[in-house]
Amino acid sequence: MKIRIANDDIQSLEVRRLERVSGEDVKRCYQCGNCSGGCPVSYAMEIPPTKVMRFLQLGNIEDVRKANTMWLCVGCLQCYSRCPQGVSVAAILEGLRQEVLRKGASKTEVRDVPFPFLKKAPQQAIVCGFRKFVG
Amino acid sequence: MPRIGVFVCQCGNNIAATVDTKKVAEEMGKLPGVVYTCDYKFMCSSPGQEMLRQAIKENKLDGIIVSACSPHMHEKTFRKAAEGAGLNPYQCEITNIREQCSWVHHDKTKAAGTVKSIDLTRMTIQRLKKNQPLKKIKIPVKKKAMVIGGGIAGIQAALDIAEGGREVILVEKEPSIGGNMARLSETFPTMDCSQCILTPKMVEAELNENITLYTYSEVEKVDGYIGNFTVTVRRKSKYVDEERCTGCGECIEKCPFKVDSQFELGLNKRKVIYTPFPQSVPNVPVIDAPNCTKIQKDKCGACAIVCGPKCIDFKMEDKLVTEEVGAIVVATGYQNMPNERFGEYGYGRIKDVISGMQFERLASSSGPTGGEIRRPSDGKIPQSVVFIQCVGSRDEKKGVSYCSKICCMYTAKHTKLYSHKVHGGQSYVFYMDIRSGGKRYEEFVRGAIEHEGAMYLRGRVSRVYEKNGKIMVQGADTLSGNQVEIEADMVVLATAVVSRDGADTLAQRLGIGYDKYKFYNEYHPKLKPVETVTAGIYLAGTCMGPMDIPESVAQGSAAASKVLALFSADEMAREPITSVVNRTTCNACWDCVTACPYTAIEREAIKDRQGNVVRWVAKVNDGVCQGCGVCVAACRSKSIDLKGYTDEQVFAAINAF
Amino acid sequence: MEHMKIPYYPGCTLNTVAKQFDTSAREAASIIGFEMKELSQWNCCGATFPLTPDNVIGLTAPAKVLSSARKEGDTLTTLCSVCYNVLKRTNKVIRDNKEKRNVINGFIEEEYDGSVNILHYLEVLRDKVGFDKVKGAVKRPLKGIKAATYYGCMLLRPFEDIGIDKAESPTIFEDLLRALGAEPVEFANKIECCGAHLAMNNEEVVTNLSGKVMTSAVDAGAELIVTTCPLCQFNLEKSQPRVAESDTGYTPVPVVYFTQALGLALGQDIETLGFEKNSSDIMPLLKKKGIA
Amino acid sequence: MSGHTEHSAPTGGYEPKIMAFVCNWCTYAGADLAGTSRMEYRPNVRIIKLPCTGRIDPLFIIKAFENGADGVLVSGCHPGDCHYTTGNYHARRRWIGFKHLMEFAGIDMRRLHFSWVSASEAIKWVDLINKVTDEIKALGPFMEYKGLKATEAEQG
Ligand SMILES: Cc1cc2nc3c(=O)[nH]c(=O)nc-3n(C[C@H](O)[C@H](O)[C@H](O)COP(=O)(O)OP(=O)(O)OC[C@H]3O[C@@H](n4cnc5c(N)ncnc54)[C@H](O)[C@@H]3O)c2cc1C
Ligand SMILES: Cc1cc2nc3c(=O)[nH]c(=O)nc-3n(C[C@H](O)[C@H](O)[C@H](O)COP(=O)(O)OP(=O)(O)OC[C@H]3O[C@@H](n4cnc5c(N)ncnc54)[C@H](O)[C@@H]3O)c2cc1C
Ligand code: SF4
Ligand code: SF4
Ligand code: SF4
Ligand code: SF4
Ligand code: SF4
Ligand code: SF4
Ligand code: SF4
Ligand code: SF4
Repeated sequence: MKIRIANDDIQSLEVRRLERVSGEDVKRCYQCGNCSGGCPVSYAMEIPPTKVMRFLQLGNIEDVRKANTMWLCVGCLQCYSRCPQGVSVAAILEGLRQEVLRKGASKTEVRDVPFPFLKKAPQQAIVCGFRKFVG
Repeated sequence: MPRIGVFVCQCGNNIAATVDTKKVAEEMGKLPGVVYTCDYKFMCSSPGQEMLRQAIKENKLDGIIVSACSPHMHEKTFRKAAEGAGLNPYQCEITNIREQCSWVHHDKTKAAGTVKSIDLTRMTIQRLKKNQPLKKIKIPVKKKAMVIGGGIAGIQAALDIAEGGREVILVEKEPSIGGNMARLSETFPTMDCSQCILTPKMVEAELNENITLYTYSEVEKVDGYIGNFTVTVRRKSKYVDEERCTGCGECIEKCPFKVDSQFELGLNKRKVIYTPFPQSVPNVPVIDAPNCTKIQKDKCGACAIVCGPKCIDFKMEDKLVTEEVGAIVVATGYQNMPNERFGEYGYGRIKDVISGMQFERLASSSGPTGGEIRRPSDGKIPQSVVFIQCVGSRDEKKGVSYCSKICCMYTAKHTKLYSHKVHGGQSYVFYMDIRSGGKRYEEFVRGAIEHEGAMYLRGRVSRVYEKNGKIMVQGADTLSGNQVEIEADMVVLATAVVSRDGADTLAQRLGIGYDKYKFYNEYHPKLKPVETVTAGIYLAGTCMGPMDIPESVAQGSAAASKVLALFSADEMAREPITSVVNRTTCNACWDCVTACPYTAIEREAIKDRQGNVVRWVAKVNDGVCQGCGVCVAACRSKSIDLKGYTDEQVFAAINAF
Repeated sequence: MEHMKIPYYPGCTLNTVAKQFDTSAREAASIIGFEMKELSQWNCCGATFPLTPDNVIGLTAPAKVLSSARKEGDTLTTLCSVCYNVLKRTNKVIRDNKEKRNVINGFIEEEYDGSVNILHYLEVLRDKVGFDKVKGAVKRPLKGIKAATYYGCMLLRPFEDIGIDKAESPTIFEDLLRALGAEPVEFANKIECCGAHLAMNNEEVVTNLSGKVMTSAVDAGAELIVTTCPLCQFNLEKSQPRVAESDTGYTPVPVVYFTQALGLALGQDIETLGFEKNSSDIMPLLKKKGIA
Repeated sequence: MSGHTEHSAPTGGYEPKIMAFVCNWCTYAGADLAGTSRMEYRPNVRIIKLPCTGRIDPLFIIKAFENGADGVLVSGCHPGDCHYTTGNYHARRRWIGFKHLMEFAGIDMRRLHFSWVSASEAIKWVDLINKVTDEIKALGPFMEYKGLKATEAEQG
């Protein structure tokens, strides 16, 4: 893959907006890899956390949006907890999810959730799941 | 009425081209108190200076103004000339009509330049009228130095000062000098054995007649100023008479109790009466009192029984000694950040997670394993070792934000030592960047990778845990973009270099500055790298920040050369620009004391005949005061003033505006 | 210690599918000598602390809980780690961020200032009661049981906001189990995630993460896993059969709430501990250890 | 005794009088460098050299205005570069309380300028003087204190 980089990308307004929503500064990330190293779901992510940060630094928010990463993040905060720079990739990913959900789109429709699950699962899982996946 | 002379310089055409010097002189002649004026082509030339001296004598001038170039250029010249004619040099003032007038106002009609020159000269004249004769401050210098800290930096400083023919007291808080370097195995970039190059220096320090070693000692109090420090040193009780001890080691042999060796970082035990390591200097054991059953419970006493010269004294007490020295070199070094702070790496929980310094001990031929790399848990030779760099360094959140500078290099060194000692073993290094600036340093690291087969992985480790008897290291390799996991037999943490516990206390005793990490501040990071803001106190080595041995040694030598330069004259002359307190009006608010950046102001008790304190006043220590004037502006009762820049002088200049 | 009444927030899950967590805790409290006084008025806390700071609306639900707690005392205890996390973090925002406090108070039409002290039940036991006292009250020591104390995420992170114990090497949970007579085991994934809300749409990830928690516990010798959160409890129990299926070397172990273990040790009637509501069975283990 | 030589620019018109208090180590040396580099700037400023900006007493400034200054400039080393390590911090800390005093004394704060000029910043010095001169010029003469000196002289 080749990424073309232009001034407009580096100064991307969309990334700035994401920074505002998430309260994070993507420049703070110095690409140490700790978040990818510690993220329990990293193995299943199309773009692991460290790379998410790099893509955003390069202004390549499009590829990050297309990846499954944000929907796999469990919000465990291991990334934030161990990031030497105090960056919360979790907040960035939440910001990306919010972008989608606030527009009313959903990752998972309520009707897709199996009924036995709804019946047996703890309320908190359902409430939280709705917050994370349903617009 | 004062008798003032004004000399206006033309500087060839440099001034005269845009300033009417004649007019300036004429105008000044009209001012009260001005009895002589002239303008001349080159005031600083020999005839110019001679003319000035003549005029002073002939006209009995008691003050002169030279309106010429910047005082930074010729103030000294003219003050010296004035002194030659019997005038107090501080009765000579310079008006800068070249850099401030002729050279910056190019108006050929000479209007602007002349007007400004007249104004400036008039202001200087009015100021001069308030001048007081001043005398250079002469400070006698005691030509004996103290070096605090006996690591390689301190040893080097002491040796160089001694070599220069001056006496030195080397104060070391541990039972032996040597510092951290004594722990190292082989040293980058040349891989010479640390002990082999350090021991001769330690012995030299012990044998040099000019050096007095105070080991097991700490600085308790520092008074005085450059050339004249009085230092109180606590010589902790060793319970062994240093003078008589032959260093035979019988006592150590016979002591029945063992505790963890601090020197070996817990990898080994030592006796309760001990020397930290075999090559200790001085080779005199000390008793670790809290662990000695004789001292604590009056049982045992085995060491005293076997000691031939009978030098063990369980009743020995600490001694306070006072030393008068002219200069102090601080070389108290560094320590490593406690690894326990990083719970994710399991240090302290997982036995085979060790620190870089512990690895040095494993690799050292005089270490607990005799130089074989064996892991602490079961003594097995590890077949794969993971090295984690930047532990605590470059970590604003849980550690320190700076780079420790040496760990990239020593980690590369560790991989080399490992590959030499364990054939077939594989080392892995997690790094963020490789920092190997320095002569032959990059080649050294490349060598570890290309010739010794160390596998470098760019990324940080997130956690270390145990699984089926293996140590699992989970991290990222950011170059491939993936999470990675390695099964290791041993993990080595390259922990951050930090300042010593208690570094701040010592700094406060010395009156030197330190940064937020408690590393000591140099006067200027580039141009005065071994000086401190406190004149007469110098720095060397890692007490200032992370550095390696070559740098520490260079700084030791640099500090020594500063000390020797200071000691090259019997007294120091200082500009008399210092503050004075008006003792009658000072109301002891101590605002000046807090404001002074040099802690030059002391509290002085005024006593009556019976010796009762009736009042307190501020007192400026001329030896310490640098003449910044901050105190003057801080004093609300106008009780302190700066010689050479008194309120009167400044107001006179303003009023003449 | 005189009779203590601590305002208590059960949260929605403990009122329903995790009822045994709630009842065992209340019962244990009364044996030890304090009372968990359920808030007279409460609502769901939202079960997620919004990670984006611009989402102030997400804080209103927990803020409402906090402001009703304020009316009933100056501390509030919870059992579920998620509730604890959400309430404690929200409380901190309200306490430290004046701007957000005003917005939130505007929404909930209350004047709450963040002055309630949020304590997890574990903290009550450690700091208010004391593990020594708990130990003294033990009637049926969990002797010989190797227990894995599973913290999960929400009880510990983020450390700056929660601070119940050291983020990477906590001991509060082990200390409790030790007081109860059990032998806590050190296992790799005790502070790693179980998969959390992915339960809703990603069984694969949940099985993987919960599986790692359980296999690392069992590998370390655990015979029992103890939890502090209904979602952890659910994910672990639900994944266990699949983990056992894919990993033939794996022996399933019972998973219980820590309050159930507590009640057991305090000598509570086994019937009342609600073990039947758990989907794993603790009875064989208790029989084997001669505890029941 | 004051005897400011009234002067006007070759072009005629009002020329403000500006007093500058500068530190010896940075700004004074910076101004010297402007000289050795033969840069040109407006001739309205009269410098008083002090060891450090930390030496400056608020009264110096008030006195300068009393003596006919239309503007006052204070300049020293950059923060962190002070020759006396922290003297300029003291100065800066003092300005805060001191601003109120100035305002109370009826001085338009636009007439008081603070700046940092290092020994190498000749260009900055030149630009600063030109800028300050133009700004003060635009404000016109400082009339509030005019005559104060005279009255004082009569009385005392
Ligand atoms: C793992 C590791 C490997 C390294 N390998 C290398 C290498 O291969 N090559 C290399 O060039 N560098 C290496 N270094 C760096 C090297 O250790 C330092 O550069 C060097 O030791 C610094 O010497 P120093 O004298 O400044 O400080 P120190 O060695 O720390 O000496 C300071 C001395 O002062 C004493 N002291 C402290 N406080 C007081 C007090 N208040 N009063 C009296 N005495 C006091 C201490 O006891 C100590 O003896 C390594 C460092 C580490 C951590
Ligand atoms: C682009 C660049 C930017 C830099 N920026 C910084 C920075 O921001 N901060 C920093 O700390 N460092 C910086 N440096 C590094 C800095 O320039 C050097 O560290 C420093 O100038 C070295 O000084 P020196 O006296 O050793 O050598 P030099 O400056 O090279 O001086 C050597 C002198 O010896 C003379 N000489 C040579 N041979 C003979 C001879 N045979 N006989 C007589 N005289 C001789 C030369 O003419 C010269 O005057 C920078 C370097 C570069 C290239
Ligand atoms: S841990 Fe932090 S600094 Fe490191 S890669 Fe992740 S976000 Fe960047
Ligand atoms: S919060 Fe999300 S991105 Fe961060 S470690 Fe957990 S799962 Fe990974
Ligand atoms: S004294 Fe200064 S101005 Fe005069 S000739 Fe010498 S250099 Fe030039
Ligand atoms: S008296 Fe103390 S030091 Fe001596 S042998 Fe006994 S325990 Fe060791
Ligand atoms: S036995 Fe005596 S002489 Fe020998 S080392 Fe011990 S104290 Fe010194
Ligand atoms: S020297 Fe290397 S290992 Fe040490 S802190 Fe700097 S970059 Fe990290
Ligand atoms: S002039 Fe400066 S150094 Fe001297 S006493 Fe005053 S504040 Fe301290
Ligand atoms: S500030 Fe002035 S009055 Fe106060 S102690 Fe210092 S000299 Fe005395």
